[in-house]
Amino acid sequence: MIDKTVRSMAEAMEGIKDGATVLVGGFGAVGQPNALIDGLIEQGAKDLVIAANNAGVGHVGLARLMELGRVRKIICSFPRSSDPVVFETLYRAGKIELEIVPQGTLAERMHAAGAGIPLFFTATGVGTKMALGKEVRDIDGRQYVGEKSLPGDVALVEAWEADRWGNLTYRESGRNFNPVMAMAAKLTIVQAQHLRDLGAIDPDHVHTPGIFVNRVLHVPYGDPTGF
Amino acid sequence: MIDKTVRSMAEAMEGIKDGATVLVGGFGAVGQPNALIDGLIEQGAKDLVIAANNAGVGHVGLARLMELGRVRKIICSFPRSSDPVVFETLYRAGKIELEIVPQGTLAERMHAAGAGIPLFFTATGVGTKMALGKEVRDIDGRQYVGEKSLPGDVALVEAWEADRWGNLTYRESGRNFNPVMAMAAKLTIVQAQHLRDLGAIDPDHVHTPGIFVNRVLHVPYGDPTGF
Amino acid sequence: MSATATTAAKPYTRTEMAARVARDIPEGWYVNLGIGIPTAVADHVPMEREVVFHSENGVLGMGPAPAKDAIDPWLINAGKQYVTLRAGGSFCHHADSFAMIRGGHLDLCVLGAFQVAESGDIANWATSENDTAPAVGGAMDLAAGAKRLWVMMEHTTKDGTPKLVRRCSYPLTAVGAVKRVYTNLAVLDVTPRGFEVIDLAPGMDFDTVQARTEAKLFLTRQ
Amino acid sequence: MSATATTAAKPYTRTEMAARVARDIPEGWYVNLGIGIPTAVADHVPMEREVVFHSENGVLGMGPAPAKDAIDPWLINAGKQYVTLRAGGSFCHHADSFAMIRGGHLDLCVLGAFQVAESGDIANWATSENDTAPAVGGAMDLAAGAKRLWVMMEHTTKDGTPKLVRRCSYPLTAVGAVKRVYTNLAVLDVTPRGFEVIDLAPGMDFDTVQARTEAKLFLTRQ
Repeated sequence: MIDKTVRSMAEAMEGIKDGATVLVGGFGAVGQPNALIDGLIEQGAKDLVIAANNAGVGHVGLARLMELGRVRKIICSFPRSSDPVVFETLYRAGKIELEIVPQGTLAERMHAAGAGIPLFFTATGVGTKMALGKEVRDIDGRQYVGEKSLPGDVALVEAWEADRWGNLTYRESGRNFNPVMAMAAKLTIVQAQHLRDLGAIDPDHVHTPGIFVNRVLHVPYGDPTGF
Repeated sequence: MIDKTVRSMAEAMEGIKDGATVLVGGFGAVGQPNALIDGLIEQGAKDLVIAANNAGVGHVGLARLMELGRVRKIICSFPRSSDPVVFETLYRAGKIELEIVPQGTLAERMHAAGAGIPLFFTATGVGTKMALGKEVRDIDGRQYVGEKSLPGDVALVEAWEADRWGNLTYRESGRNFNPVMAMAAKLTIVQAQHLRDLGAIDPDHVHTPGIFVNRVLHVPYGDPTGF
Repeated sequence: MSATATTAAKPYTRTEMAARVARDIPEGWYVNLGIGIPTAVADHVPMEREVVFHSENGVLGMGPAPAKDAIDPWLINAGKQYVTLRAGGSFCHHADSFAMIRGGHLDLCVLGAFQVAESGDIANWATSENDTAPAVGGAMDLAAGAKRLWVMMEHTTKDGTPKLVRRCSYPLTAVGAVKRVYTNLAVLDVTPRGFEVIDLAPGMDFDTVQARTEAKLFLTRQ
Repeated sequence: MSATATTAAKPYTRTEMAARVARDIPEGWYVNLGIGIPTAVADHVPMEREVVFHSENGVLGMGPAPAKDAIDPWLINAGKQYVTLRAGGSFCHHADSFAMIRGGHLDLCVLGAFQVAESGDIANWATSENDTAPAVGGAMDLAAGAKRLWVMMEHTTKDGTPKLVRRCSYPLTAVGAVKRVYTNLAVLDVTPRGFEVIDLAPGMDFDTVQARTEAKLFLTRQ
């Protein structure tokens, strides 16, 4: 029997290594795998490269992971937040590397990694700092920048429903980066609000098929504001 | 009020020009927009480039369109079928051009067109005839072929449900090429089994959002074997 | 700062600017409103004129802000504000959401900006080459991808420095992308010969606007 | 054609070949079975050993063929045969389905072939450079994309021409992709030194298999 559900956070986090590239889902507080981020804090891996849309808020979650000195580099589109003090302090002190990526390019670089496309061209960023050091070419009269895929060693994903095969659904704007991160990582770990029996999720409505998922932890944490 | 539904086949087909590139959904008999193909036969546009997975069966649908001399070129992965006599006769007589594309590359070239990606690299076809005349490059120690996007002037799409904003769902394996073709064309025309009230399709379950759809014709034709 | 320039002149307030932009958006358009000033545009499109608002985080068909007792905590926009979804709206993932943007499926994007050049270049994400943690978000994707890019901003900075310039001095968001600019003083199209004034705030005259603009302005159909 | 070579030899029937391949597929693998001979492999994986079968046309988690009176006309596989879906199965569109393939998410693909070279090259889509309408389907994507490619085919053509060759003479499907070959005579791994025989059909001996093979064979752990 295929059973991707795990019983404990320790089991969910097993094997995440120092130096790993970790893709962290969520946009704002919605669809953010808060329990798994706390699990990663507990687990202890360091020298991490984090790819996420933001760079943490306050002193919890990603901000806490950074504050503990465990993040070598962050790849994101928008390091600002309502309270980005941890990131900004580390960044000004030269204690964390930053790679800024336009939000759509960030999403597509992970989608491409999941889809076996190592390089693609986009008009986003042409003529800006984002194109520095990258290949720019003319295709049918318009300029485009070459962007490389962004694969992860690990993805931390938040889902609404999951089953033991790892099929997932997301709720409303909680979908955001989660599906592309699930595709892009070697080890995809999911925290799910609801565990469903196999077959209970309509096969036409599965958002992330189980082929992209390795581990599922049931975390019925409530709504995104409850964290 | 946005209302993408049209009342007649003539209205659905309006403005398709000679020389147009037409993307035709379906895989086998499932998800194939049979009524719209007949509408295109009736409408009269010629010198067409057709992109579809197959090249027609028997003397109906796409095969009929070809038999009438209206197709200049077909772009497909698998021109063989249970009865490919029309295509094969035309092809041997040099009366139709053929561009063979690996099935996944065909799907991704249309997805890329819809997503604003004019060029991407894939390992599919490296070292084969498919790579002839294309850029091949080494990326991180593996070889890849550059493939260009395949945009359409028109897409003919078959859906299970549609609403007046053009939101679509598909049924089971009827989804196949339809969503990527809907994204890739300037004019996306849909035949839908069921018309739903706006809001009746769960927003978490929309497969093709209306932004990719221009016209919806209600064609409750029954099951795919009934054609 | 500009209301005192000519006694009769009434620069647009931000609300009036939003209403002015909204007037130009026809039914049926798919529109992304950038974070900040442009967000208010939606309030001035009447519900019966169906315009489909898109947000980068996978929301298509946004409606107005919810009542305080009707907040859905899973439903936010790119500015991380709670929103609602209209009948006909839908959700998708980030790559699909940006496929809509990058693939040219949005009829319009309205962004705020620090500077717009007469060539249509826009600078809206960093005010220095050495910004200590510049945040670009989806601005570059939107500016390069939408069918039309309109900018909505004050005509000058608070200290009176022109924001409509010959050439941007701040880091660019996109090159040659802006089609139209709505400011508190005027509405201007970006054309091959530069900025063309197509409308003026009530009582505003061309020379006053030109005086507050670094780039040379033209009048339409001159 | 080969059953008479040595009196005791019993080449695998197609059903036995399918059972032999099925034996080597562990629970939990995601597997695509090519059109033709490989399709039969699924019949030999017991339902309680959960293997997730994928079909190019957006079906993940295929079950066995339906009873004649229980056909679902919207549910076909890449061979256009009616199939069923297991609990836990799901549907997706073609680009997502090939993202699974191209992105290396399938543990295994089993294809038929015209020729396999000792370097792992495979030719399975055209038998001439001048094929009048060659049909490639998803074979190139599967061969290049799956984590492992196994080939299942007769050891020789009907007229006895070897299909395990030094170098393919037919147009290639992929270069250096094949990891293992199951024939009616033997099971062979493709290794850096060439084909290694890891199993033989009942009563079959190495020299008989070598005689029917153009490429040089090796015995494992020799």
